[in-house]
Amino acid sequence: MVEITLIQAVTLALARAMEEDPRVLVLGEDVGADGGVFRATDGLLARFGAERVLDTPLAEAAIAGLSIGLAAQGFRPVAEIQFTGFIYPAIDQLVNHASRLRTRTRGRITCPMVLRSPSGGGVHAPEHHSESPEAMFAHIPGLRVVIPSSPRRAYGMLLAAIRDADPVVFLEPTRLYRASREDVADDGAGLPLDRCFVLREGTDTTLIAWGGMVREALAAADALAQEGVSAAVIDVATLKPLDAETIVASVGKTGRCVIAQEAPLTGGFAGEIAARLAERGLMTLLAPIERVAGYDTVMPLPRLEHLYLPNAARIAAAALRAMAYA
Amino acid sequence: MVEITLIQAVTLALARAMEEDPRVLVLGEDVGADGGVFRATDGLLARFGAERVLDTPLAEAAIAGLSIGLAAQGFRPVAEIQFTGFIYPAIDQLVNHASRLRTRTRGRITCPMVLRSPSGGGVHAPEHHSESPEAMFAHIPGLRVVIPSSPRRAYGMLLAAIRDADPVVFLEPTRLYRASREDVADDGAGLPLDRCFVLREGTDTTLIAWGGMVREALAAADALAQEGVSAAVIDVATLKPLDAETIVASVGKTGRCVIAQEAPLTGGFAGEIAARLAERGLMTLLAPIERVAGYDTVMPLPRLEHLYLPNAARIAAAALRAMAYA
Amino acid sequence: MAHFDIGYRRCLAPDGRPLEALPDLAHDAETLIGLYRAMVRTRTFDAKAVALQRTGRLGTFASSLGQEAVPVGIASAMCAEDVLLPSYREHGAQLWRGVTPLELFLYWGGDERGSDFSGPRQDFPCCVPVGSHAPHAAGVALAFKLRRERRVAVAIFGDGATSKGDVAEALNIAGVWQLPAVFVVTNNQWAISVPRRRQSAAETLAQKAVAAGIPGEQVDGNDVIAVRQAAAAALERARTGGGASLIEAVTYRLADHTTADDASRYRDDAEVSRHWPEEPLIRLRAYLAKIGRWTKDDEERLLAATAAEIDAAASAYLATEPQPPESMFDYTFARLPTDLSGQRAQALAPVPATGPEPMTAR
Amino acid sequence: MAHFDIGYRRCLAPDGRPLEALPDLAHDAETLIGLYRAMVRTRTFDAKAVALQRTGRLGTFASSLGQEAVPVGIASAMCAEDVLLPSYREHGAQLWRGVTPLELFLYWGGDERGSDFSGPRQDFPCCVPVGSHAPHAAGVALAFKLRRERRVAVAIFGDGATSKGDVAEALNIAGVWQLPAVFVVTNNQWAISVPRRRQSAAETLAQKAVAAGIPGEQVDGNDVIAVRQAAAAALERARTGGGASLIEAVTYRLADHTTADDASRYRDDAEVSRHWPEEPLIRLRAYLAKIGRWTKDDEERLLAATAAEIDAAASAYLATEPQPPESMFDYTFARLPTDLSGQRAQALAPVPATGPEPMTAR
Ligand SMILES: Cc1ncc(C[n+]2csc(CCOP(=O)(O)OP(=O)(O)O)c2C)c(N)n1
Ligand SMILES: Cc1ncc(C[n+]2csc(CCOP(=O)(O)OP(=O)(O)O)c2C)c(N)n1
Ligand SMILES: [Mg+2]
Ligand SMILES: [Mg+2]
Repeated sequence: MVEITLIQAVTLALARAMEEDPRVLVLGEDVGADGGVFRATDGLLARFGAERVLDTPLAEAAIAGLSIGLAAQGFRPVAEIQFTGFIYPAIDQLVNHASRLRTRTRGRITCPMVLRSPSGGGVHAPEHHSESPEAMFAHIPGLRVVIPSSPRRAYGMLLAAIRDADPVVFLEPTRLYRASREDVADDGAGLPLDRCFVLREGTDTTLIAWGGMVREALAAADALAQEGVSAAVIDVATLKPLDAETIVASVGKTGRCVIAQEAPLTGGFAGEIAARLAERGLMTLLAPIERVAGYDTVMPLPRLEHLYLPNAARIAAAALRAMAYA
Repeated sequence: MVEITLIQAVTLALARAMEEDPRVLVLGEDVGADGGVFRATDGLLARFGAERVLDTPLAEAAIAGLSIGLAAQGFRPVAEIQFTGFIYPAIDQLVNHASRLRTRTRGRITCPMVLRSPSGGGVHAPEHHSESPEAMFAHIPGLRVVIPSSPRRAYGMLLAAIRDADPVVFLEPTRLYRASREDVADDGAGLPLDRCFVLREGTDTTLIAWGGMVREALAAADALAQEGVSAAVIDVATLKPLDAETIVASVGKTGRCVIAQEAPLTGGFAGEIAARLAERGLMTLLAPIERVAGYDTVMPLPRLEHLYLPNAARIAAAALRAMAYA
Repeated sequence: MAHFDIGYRRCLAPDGRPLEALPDLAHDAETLIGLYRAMVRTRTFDAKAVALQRTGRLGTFASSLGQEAVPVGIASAMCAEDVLLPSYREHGAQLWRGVTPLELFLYWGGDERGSDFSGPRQDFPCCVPVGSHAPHAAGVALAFKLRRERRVAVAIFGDGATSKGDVAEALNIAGVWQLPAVFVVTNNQWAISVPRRRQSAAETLAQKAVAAGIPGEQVDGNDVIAVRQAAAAALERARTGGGASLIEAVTYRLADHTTADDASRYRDDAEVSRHWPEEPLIRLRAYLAKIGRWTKDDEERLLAATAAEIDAAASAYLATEPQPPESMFDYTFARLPTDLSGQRAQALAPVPATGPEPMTAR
Repeated sequence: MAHFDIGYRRCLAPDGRPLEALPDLAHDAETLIGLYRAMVRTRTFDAKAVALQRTGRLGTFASSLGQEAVPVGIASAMCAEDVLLPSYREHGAQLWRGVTPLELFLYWGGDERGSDFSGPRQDFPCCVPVGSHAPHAAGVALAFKLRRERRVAVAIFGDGATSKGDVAEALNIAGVWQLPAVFVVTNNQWAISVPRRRQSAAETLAQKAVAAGIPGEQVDGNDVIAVRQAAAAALERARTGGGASLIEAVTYRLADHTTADDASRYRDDAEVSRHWPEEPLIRLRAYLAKIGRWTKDDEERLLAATAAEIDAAASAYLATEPQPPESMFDYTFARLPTDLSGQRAQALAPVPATGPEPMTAR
């Protein structure tokens, strides 16, 4: 067991999956000799060869489409889209094909593929390199949408995603790639793809987050503890299918919640979670459901990025607003 | 003043806009001699000529991209995507360019374009012809998302969309194209693109819908009236920017609501509306917020389509469930 | 400096007269009769489907009238273990490969079971989003190549599809990776109302191959012998490691785009009439008659047998009960997620639902 | 049958020796000196930007080291009223057209004002999503054509971009509508780590034009005279109603892909060294020296002047205050919608915010 970063955990899981299942392939732009622009596929070419680690031409729609063809033929492609800002040309293939081949053919042809992509801002990246489009994917029936926020969860959930019989969009929060280290046992154990992770128990409020916002939620919980507020923290981790039970149960206990998302507010996945709570947990709520989100503006270029990104302070402030209720 | 259908109102608005502003162009697949597969552009080629009504090659990404180039140059392109099932390849252009040219260039280059597309199911169409992806677009900063549900609103909102200085995705509910007729004055009057329409006042509950679901909501209100329940009906009409005030105000009065959307439940725009209510109207709610939506499955082919589509009965049933609360 | 040539292949003149040196295939009457039967069967299926649609018993349907030589010529050159990725107008190829008329009726009647082919289990279902299956063919071909199987992926799409980025991306990848794939453009001169010349300034659509660095060839798409020859050559090249290629089969859409279309809005009847004499059945029948291998009797027997088969399939289709409501849910994922099981239960509960509306729109 | 030829254009050998008959341009020393100055200015800007990035004062930056002849050659052939649609490696073209070094520093420093060009007001900002600006060029060109303006849209993108569907779609449309557009592929042999030969099996990238039915030509992209000649011809054709064309300028990326890249992971230093002798500045300088129009003194004066200009721009950049927070909102729509004004107020309220993190990642 070694202390590794989230990006190293991704690499570890890819290597493990390729080791244990010859059907697993890695493909994408610069995944070979370069090892991916973030080094997620570092060393895989040397270890598994050019027939299992494929540098594709620069064509995202085709990367998704190729993966569909491979998956239909029984391979387990794990494709990388270099940044989520470039994933949009692949959406057509995801909506119209990957997510519905099983249903269209009554199970005759299936599509066990993973589309990985670094996601989110906070690393002072150029234009189009800081997108958080997870809500778009979470709206597509037949797709799983997973966003790990720790090395261990990245390892276990990526393994589970690769082993899953259906297509998974796997978004990796860029800003957490090297943000911290954790002991990760390379034991091949997958983590469930239909479960939220309760990272911290609490009694006064529930902070709900995913991806890059999980770290902020944890920091907010620390800050709140200083103010005497006990905050539960939930990493949603799998947006689709959503584990509403865990969320509803926690908010049922605390009566308050803050949902944090980095994406622009309107139409984001925080809305879905708020709606679930408003449907199922309404009667236990003591305060309005707070959402802390990016603004409904294009994320600014790096110089003002910090003004855009939701952070621990905004989450804590929202939680305190909610505490003001009964 | 003549009684016309929604699709005729679209044609009327297009003709009016082209008449009054030489910068307005219509482009898309089969919009010329064919007049569009639904006849939205019927007669425009004859009237305005081939330089203002352009049949494009079959390429949706390019249709959006062309429109961006035209708009940047001061034209007002109104592009048609033949069905929303084929709009996905255009998303990249919408997210990465149309919606952000203004912000990227600090207003130097702008993008006044309209992307029209027939949307939604209920007409026994082939695969991929019954999509309701409005929530995806409503999540994109810098874009307006409009869905008219009556001939008059189609006319006025399309005119406003064409005149708007920024990009608008204009989704037309296919099933309403010829569902009813209405007197529409061809007076060139636009309708606001930041306002919900209260179609019916009510005191017990608020039914919130857009597109094809508006007709179902109205029918549900009729059915509820029979049961002695007074239901307000709101046509959201412009999803983005959202007129939350009107919705919050109505639900503030009724204390209950049902939000109906044809799209799959999870990640749909009903979630956003529910979240707004849960944030701002929570304390006035008497019952959980009900969403009536498509299931999180691929819409079935026509033979089972009716089992998938939300309808007046499901909306009314949800409203009655809510009535059971205090 | 680089140079490219795009060839053109034709074996029979429209009146069935053989041109130049005929390939061996043209002397193999049994095979030709098989091709002829398949084209007649396709046309019979098309006619029945249109009739069912017109009487409200089938959904919107895309007929392949006049284009039968393309799907039949291509499919007949394929091996069973190859994989076909059709668009929506290749019933001829699907039928040849063992998709049943009943399955096709089900599909076009709005029933997913129609894509659960009992025959070619690995063939892709119809692809409606134009050109979007081209990258799948590259993926399937890549699978074959990686497994060192001597199999080929064959994608068929229209002239309109050649304008789509997906097709260009797929051709390019198939080229650079030398994939065992054959891409077929059925150039039927129209993409709904857009004529071929307004789809692209390229003199031929076969030259889309040049951009990908793969061989491209034009063939008379109403000449089933030529189509099959071209396909056989491309398949053989792909199967033996020679990589991908593109075939443009030049034909003509004699029917409306679909049953929801009214082609008279955008093209003259006269143009259609001009193309009738070139249609593929006349041509092969005339040649077979010329070499003494087809009689009026043969024709009548074939038409009767084919009609009987297709009518029986139509009856079976009409007698097929719809799928149960839970079928909406049960193929979304391999295992139903908890979050969906609630919705499933809700859908199965005796909730009020309006009945199906009549089949009308496109 | 159809035939296609792709030509190749080169005027100067790498050592500056003139080849065959030189175009008139080669005898116009003033113009050549202007081109040389522009290339030096570009290289100076690039070097400064890399230096700023390395010291944490600029964001990720894409250098055009070694490729300067392409943007300069192209831009210098354009008219002021033409519109440039660059990718992210065409500072040379932007500078030529009047984008200021300060604006470029601002852009790469993460400030949107850098794309509010004071000079070429209609030029597009850098396009980062590869190839996605090609359709914009078609749209801009269509606007010119419809208004009967004698203007041309010029899009520049890389070898990698030619694999993107957007580019194929745009070329095809520009072809069929005979649009006044020039598409330029800067083939610098690499798309990050993917070498040209693994991007496409096409022998040349110029032949992507064949698929669109437009002229395509390959040119030595390190020979600014040849690039400018090719551009002038394509621009003239476009301007006079002859439609679109494609130029492949063959050059070499001497730098890492960006400051976030480490090219030693995927290519040999030896390969890079082999290409140094072919870079465009040496070549034109040698030619100018040969014809007696450039001395060591001229060179030193130019370097000093250019360094002074770029350093001053860098200082001005470093002294520029960031935009106010409300700038995030004020360009989202022409008028701020109500639904956004609440968010704006919230953002402007003295909420606790963490400070900016240091500039590190790509
Ligand atoms: C991506 C996409 N855009 C639009 C459509 C609507 N549409 C269906 S068929 C068609 C024309 C296709 O023409 P072509 O490729 O020549 O094939 P054909 O119908 O002639 O067989 C169009 C525009 C679609 N199905 N997919
Ligand atoms: C659509 C898209 N996919 C991926 C990327 C990430 N990326 C940035 S540059 C690049 C390589 C581009 O190569 P090329 O087109 O040859 O241009 P060059 O960088 O060599 O100038 C990639 C993959 C991107 N910017 N856009
Ligand atoms: Mg066609
Ligand atoms: Mg390159």
